[in-house]
Amino acid sequence: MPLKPDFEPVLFKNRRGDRPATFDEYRQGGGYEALLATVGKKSPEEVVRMVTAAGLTGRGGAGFPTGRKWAGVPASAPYPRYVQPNTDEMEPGTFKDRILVNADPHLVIEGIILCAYAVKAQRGIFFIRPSYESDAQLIERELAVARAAGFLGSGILGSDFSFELSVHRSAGRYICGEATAQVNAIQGLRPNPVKAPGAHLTEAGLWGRPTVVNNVETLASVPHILTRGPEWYKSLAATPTGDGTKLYCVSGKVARPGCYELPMGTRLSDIIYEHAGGMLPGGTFKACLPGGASTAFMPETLFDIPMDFPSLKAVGHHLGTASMIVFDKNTCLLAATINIIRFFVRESCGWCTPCREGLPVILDILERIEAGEAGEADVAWLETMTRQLHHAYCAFAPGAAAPIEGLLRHFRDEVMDHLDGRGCPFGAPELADKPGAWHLPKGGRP
Amino acid sequence: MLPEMVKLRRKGEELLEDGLGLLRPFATTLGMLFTRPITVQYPEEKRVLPARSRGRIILTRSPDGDERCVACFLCSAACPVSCISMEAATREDGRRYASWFRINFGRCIFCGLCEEACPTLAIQLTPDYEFSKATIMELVYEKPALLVDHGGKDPDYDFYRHAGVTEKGEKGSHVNEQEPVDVKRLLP
Amino acid sequence: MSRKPEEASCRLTIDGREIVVAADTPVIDAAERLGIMIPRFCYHPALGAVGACRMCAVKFLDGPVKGLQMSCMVGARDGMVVSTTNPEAVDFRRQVVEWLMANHPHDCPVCDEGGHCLLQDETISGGHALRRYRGPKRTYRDQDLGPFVAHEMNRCIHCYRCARFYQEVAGGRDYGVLSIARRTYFGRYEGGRLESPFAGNIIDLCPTGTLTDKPSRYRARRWDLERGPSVCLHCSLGCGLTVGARYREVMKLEARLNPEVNGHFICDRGRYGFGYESRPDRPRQPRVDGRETIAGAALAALAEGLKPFEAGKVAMVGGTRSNLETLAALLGLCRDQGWRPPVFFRDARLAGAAESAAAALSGDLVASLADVGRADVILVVCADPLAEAPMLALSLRRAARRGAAVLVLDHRPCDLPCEAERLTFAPQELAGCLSRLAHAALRGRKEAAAYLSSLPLPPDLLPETALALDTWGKRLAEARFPLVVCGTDQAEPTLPALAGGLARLLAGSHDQDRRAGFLPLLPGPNGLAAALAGGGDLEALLADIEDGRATALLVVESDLLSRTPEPERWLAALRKLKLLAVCDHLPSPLLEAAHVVLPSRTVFEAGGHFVNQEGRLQRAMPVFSPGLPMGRTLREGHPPRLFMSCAPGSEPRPAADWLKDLAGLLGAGGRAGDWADLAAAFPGLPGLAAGPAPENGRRCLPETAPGADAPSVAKTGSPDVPPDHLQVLLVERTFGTEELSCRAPLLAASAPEPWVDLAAADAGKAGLAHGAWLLVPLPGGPLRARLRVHQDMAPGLLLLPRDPRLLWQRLAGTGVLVELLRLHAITAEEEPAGEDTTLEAEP
Amino acid sequence: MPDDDLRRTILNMLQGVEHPREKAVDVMYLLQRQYGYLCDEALVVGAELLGMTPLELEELATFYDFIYRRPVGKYVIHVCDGVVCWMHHEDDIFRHLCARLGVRPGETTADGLFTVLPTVCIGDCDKAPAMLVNGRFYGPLTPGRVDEILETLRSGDEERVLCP
Amino acid sequence: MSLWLAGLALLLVKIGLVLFVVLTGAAYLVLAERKLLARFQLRLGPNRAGPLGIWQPLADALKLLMKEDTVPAGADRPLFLAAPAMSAATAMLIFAVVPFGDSLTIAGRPVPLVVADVSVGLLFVLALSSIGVYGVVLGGWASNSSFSLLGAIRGGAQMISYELPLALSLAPVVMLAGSFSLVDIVSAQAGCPFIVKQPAAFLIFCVSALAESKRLPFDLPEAENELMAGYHTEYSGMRFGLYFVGEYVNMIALGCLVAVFFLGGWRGPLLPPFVWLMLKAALVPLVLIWVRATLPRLRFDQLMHSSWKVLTPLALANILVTGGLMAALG
Repeated sequence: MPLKPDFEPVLFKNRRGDRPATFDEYRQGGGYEALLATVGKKSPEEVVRMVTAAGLTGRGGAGFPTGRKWAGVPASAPYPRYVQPNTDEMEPGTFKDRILVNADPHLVIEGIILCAYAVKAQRGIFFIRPSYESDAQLIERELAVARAAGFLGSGILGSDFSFELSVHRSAGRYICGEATAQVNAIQGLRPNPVKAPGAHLTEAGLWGRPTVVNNVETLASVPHILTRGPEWYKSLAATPTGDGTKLYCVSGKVARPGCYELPMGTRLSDIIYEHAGGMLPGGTFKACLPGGASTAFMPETLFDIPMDFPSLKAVGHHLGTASMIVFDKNTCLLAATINIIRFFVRESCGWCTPCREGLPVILDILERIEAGEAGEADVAWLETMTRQLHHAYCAFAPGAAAPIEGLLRHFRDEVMDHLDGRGCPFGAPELADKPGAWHLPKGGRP
Repeated sequence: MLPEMVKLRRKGEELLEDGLGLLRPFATTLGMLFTRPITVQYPEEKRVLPARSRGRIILTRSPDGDERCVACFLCSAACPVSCISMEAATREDGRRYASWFRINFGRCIFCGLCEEACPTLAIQLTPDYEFSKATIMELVYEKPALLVDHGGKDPDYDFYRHAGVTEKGEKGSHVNEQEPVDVKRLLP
Repeated sequence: MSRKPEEASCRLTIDGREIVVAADTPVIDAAERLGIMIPRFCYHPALGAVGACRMCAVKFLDGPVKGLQMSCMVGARDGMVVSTTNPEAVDFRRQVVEWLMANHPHDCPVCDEGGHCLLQDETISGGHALRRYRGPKRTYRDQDLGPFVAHEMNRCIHCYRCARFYQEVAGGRDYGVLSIARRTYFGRYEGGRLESPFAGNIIDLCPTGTLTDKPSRYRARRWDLERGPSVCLHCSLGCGLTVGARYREVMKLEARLNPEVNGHFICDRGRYGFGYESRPDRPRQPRVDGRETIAGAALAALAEGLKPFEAGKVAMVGGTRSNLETLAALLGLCRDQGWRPPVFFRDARLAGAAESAAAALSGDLVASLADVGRADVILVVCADPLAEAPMLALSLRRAARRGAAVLVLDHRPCDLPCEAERLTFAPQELAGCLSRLAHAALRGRKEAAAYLSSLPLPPDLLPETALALDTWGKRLAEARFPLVVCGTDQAEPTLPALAGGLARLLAGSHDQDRRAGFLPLLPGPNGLAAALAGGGDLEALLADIEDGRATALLVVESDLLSRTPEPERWLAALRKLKLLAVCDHLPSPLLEAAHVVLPSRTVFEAGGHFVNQEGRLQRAMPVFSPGLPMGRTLREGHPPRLFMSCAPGSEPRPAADWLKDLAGLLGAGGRAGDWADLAAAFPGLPGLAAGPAPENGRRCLPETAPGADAPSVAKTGSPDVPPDHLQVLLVERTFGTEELSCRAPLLAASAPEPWVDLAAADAGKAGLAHGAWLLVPLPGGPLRARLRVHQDMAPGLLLLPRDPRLLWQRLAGTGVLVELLRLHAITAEEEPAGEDTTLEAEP
Repeated sequence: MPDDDLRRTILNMLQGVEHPREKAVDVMYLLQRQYGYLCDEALVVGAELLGMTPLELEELATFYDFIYRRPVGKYVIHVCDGVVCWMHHEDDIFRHLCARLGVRPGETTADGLFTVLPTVCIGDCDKAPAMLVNGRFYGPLTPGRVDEILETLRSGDEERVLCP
Repeated sequence: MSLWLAGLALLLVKIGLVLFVVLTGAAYLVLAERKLLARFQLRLGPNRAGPLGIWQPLADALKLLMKEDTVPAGADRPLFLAAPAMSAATAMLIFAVVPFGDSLTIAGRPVPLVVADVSVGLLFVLALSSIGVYGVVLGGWASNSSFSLLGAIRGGAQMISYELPLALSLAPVVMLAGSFSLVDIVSAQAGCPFIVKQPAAFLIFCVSALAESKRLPFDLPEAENELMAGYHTEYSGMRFGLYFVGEYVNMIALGCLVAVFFLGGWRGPLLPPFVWLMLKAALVPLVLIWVRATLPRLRFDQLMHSSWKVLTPLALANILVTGGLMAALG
């Protein structure tokens, strides 16, 4: 299904490919108009209402309605309040935030300011991963420009709304992407997720004050919603269940991997064949991870599914960050799963037992299956353990469970082909390295 | 037949059966009287007892000659007659051992529970049963008397090779162990 | 998001049984109340829920929460139906154990936790016996965490209890969580002694053998220990202890839960302050004129020896570390024989302060340690909690973490494990400052007029300090639950009464549900009882002995010579005595001088009752029968082969028994029952008449203190301190100064080196630097010690710890002044060598 | 000891910050830049400046991936081993790199120039396989391209990564 | 006078002879039992003292004599010391009335081969067996031990219960013989032993006598796996030996009584009467040993049941039938 003829990119409006859009370019394209039209003119409650009406869902992976999150800051909550734009983006296969920030930094900045206005925040902390050092510098540079233009600082646009935005560089751990862990990280504590019964970050986050944590892609949509209205934004989607546009990252065995802004709900087949140039020569589509490493493998049978949160949920999958990692028929999905679980083993924060102790045990079993050292009882045990991962402390371990579940649900035969001394049918039947030592995945490569 | 008769007859049969049941054993025992006795004439003839028979208790050594006993108190806890007592201590190299170890064979019932409880295979029962003494105090055995210079029934086992504590070799050098964790390491 | 208004209580069903609990009680606690022990590793009632171990999973069948959840993380709500035995939950818990065991080493036999290990229990009760994980086990290198805590990181199951306690509860900053993922490591930045004086609690908390008790390492299994409840004697707080002894030797002490006193924890002074009971030099044999004899003969000799003296010439000295029975017997003996009133405190000032504190206490005002955690503004006057009663510091931290303000008014550099506001004044100015504060707090209160008029005049204050005092006063007046803590160790005699009066008036302000508390720190575990009993003055007694007005002296469990700054004078005086009898279990030079020595039992062997500073009567059980430790009776490397009905060295008897038998020999009248005895001996503790105390003790104070509203305050003049002179004060330290624990080999061996304190201003004047070795010219000779310079300390003072390793007895009396400029640093070459070193050869 | 400039920079950075701990990672980065890696001395200095104990800072330092608590080379080569790069023969690149430099993963070359570290997905999946050298992305990689990059790095001075 | 003296001498000789034979018999009966039991259990039995262990009884006796004679603390000393003797003496006294043969004529005088031909010999025997209970009950009671007391009570109850069928079973014998004298009873069997005429009485007598002897399966008073050794738990040395002697003498006595009452006493062809008696008497202990090797111990309720509900009614019925038949047959 081709794009609607009148579709034009929203978030990537100013994308140039070779360099970021400058402040002036952004202004020329109607940038900061939303801010000008909002600060002092619309009430914060109205902004929240519009965002709610637009049905904007969080783009960080969970798909939580942004309007509801903002409304979660109690009117009586103490000050200062914080906005925490999340650019930690360490989900394997995901790079949309980097592309977005690199394409149009001011769009992101404007979105953050509008969010701060809506929740009456005084300070924003732009949390960014260490690999994106250049983007951190870019943001810092553009922040100075925005500040000079009076869009940041005290008394923005002559109103009594003051907002400071600064960059917080992380030192790199996947778990820092989790909102509560990120709050800890910014405070200079160990970035463990925190789950106190009944407590929300919007009530008590950074230093016990209300804090709104949003993905930058989510925030970047806000200026557009405010300028062109919620209805327009909602109509951008390709499906009635979607909202606006989405940055889809496509990587893996496709001809043109990259980040594409498409209407929310574009079909998977369209994304791969229309936009990402189809499979690499010689490869046939086998499966894809629809939203980064912490989602389940989607088999060929779901090739035509509209890619939005509710549609995927309906078939037991998860859109996540909408970062499609595409595998072809020459790849051993078990070996791929081992790679993914190795990532999760390494990045676990070490807080709860299923994640810290369970994942290495699961990895050990997977490696033994890959090496042909396992039997059916091990697969059964693996299945049990994977199910138990859902009772872990935060969403990290369930995320790790997803690819294994997808593997066992859709590619069970492939797993069974490894058992009882047979080893990997795709690659070298070498013995998998023992866990614990540093090792590289072997076998199963295309 | 009348029901009473049936009952009576059944009763009679039961009685007969009971009576036979009473008598049959007599035949059995009588038969025994004419069977060859199995007695072994002990001091002159001696049976070779199986290795697992439960006689005198010993403390064995690991393959490298160290005392296996780590004074974990499990044998004394398992002993139903409380005939084992000891005191644990730390050797200079950090190894746990029994500074003294006493078995009162006057009390011992040779049940073998201590051997079952022993996690290091240190305490073992031997087939030796000929150690009666004229004075009861001589039945109180101290460690030097209990300690032997071999590994007993499982000579190859060395608890410390599996335990993971630093008595034998550094951390990570035991059976099926990873390198010790280095909290400062660069690899993720 | 608004939350539902919470009901006060809710009804839920756990395993088919209903229970009503307060809403938001963790389900795991609700189940425990039903007697259902849900397995747990990370959850601990004192640390709260963090949901890290995932062991307490239960299935919520119905109600507001559904599915498999951690019972520690879910607060109880109406209508919950919980199953702890649901197969899904059981399977998950079993899987958690399997995961934890995947890397757990195979070293239970050499692990001291074996036998009382939570992981062992859960593994065995969960039926995990076969290992399915075939991979290699993770290992860690261990750290040396000092003399008390052994570290065996391989055994760690990462429940985070230790780090949470250490950092959050105890405020320690040198032990925590390192690294990430499966490499997560619990330890210090680098090996070394754990700095927090509460570090020992992580041993109790650790559910496996990762952190174990080092002194008792490899010495006994839990099942072999003779264990019994006891009370800590190392300060007046009376924390609960569980004693574990084996082979006639205390192996280890553990914290005993007493919710109103110490909660789950104790300080390291309490935990490691044992060992004096098995010192080789402990007196174990009765002696008459230096010859060992049997009990009956020694008593007879003493009774005979006492007969010639007229009653007025016989004196008794008691100690506050004795149990209530001993004190009662001692008081009874003095009363019945008409002897001089017994002396309990080391000097008149301390006796005065303790008595004024005791007089200010009453049931409606006194605060327990748990109350400290509930208070919102806490004024600490003339007390150094960490040094005098460490667990008070922990309670202050608990209060501070809940948002309470801690205000400290003291002359010492009090180190607290929590945020506190501090003002420092010379000790003699404290009463005046308190007066200023009280005026601000009680301004416009008619009923306070009498009290306010009795207060001393405030000293001349800097405007900002005056303002700070006024603010403090206002905050106390506005507080919901103000609490006043007052020390007695350093206080002027009237100060505790003033502080108590302030607390009483704070309680009586505005509204009904407001309360206030008063918590004095008293000298010794039975300081309150001794203070209530009154008694004589030790200095007067000394003078009387010197003048021959007292010719016979009985000293019961009090170490005169090493507690007084004038040992020489005392020794000379003792030589003039015609009869000196000593009943004690501690070795002291006094025993050498005594004509009759009656060895007494320690609290571990005799037990007894103790009344802590809040009037709480608590019982220590005798845990083992006295005798030489088995380790000291070995022959040829093993215990002797002997059959005896009693152990060698089992002659010591409870001091109370010695005294009662002595009374019998001296022809005392018939004796009533024990409880009647005690009640009669301490009319100030009416609760004693009710008989034995329950497990967690019972308050015995009168409900109201008559006439405590308007304390009669004798105005005290401040001593004249000439300019450029320092007042030498003897102070307590957390470790190494308290009477019993300084004789505990463990603490003696590991206590930090004794140092003297000087305010930065004074140090600057004298040109002395932090850390320098200092030669202090004391009247009795020079004293050498290392100097610490403090910013937050009142000037004009030189603080000297009562550390036996320091020859502070050269002070020769109290109220000593030294000239500031005569202090001088000594060079490195002079340092520890030389005959005059500070360190006494105390084992 | 850190030079006075660095000390001043850090103190400036902490000036007026309500919660100095917030800057812990930034301080560690600064110290790491000066010392080459976060050595014990640097950690102790950093902790002191931040008003933390060494343990408290170590809790953070050992948590993070990009804080090096062991000596590293001038160029720290983070090779992505995410699933996308793995699919594109990342392990060949990695082996090639290790073989070319003669080191094992996590080790530094004898000349102190290069340290090879595997790292999680670096967000350069559209150019897989990719690697990150001192903040700069390189991808898609082939063994030949790796050699070129090494050559360039060897010859040139380290240039700081700059924003586009 | 000389006649009287000669009579006395004769009496002493007879007593001496009887005691010698009985005690030696008892000792060797112990050996026989041990040997036989061993063989029943595929063992050898005592074989160390002398060839085939023939000196074992001597060794045992010697050992028992040399062992310390202990009296437990709190025991009733006189009773404790006396009780074993009572047990042994009553057993031996039975032999006073057992005829060993027809009268001999020595020096023209008829010498009855019985120590005392008492006209109420049978009653004497019953009386002695009743007195024998005292040895058990007093010994157990005097020991001041729970085990002993329990054993004694059991023993008392058991003896009383079986006394009745024992006595009743002998009534037909007396009826047939027309005399209580054992000599007359033997004489009455000149034609046909009473076992033929009174098989039921024979069985009842045997079972009851077995119970009286407290041997398996009726050894409840000493049931060692419940009561250590029952009434003689606290005894040691020769006092313990006396109980032992009592038991084995009793066995021989039983043998003699069975022979006298039912097997025709000393009567028999060819062999001398004494030998006949010995043979008949030996038969009973051997059967008892066999029974011991075969049957397990009864439960106490079974014990009581068999006495009161089986043996006693049976014995009464036997009397009636015997009486009826005698009346009918004249």
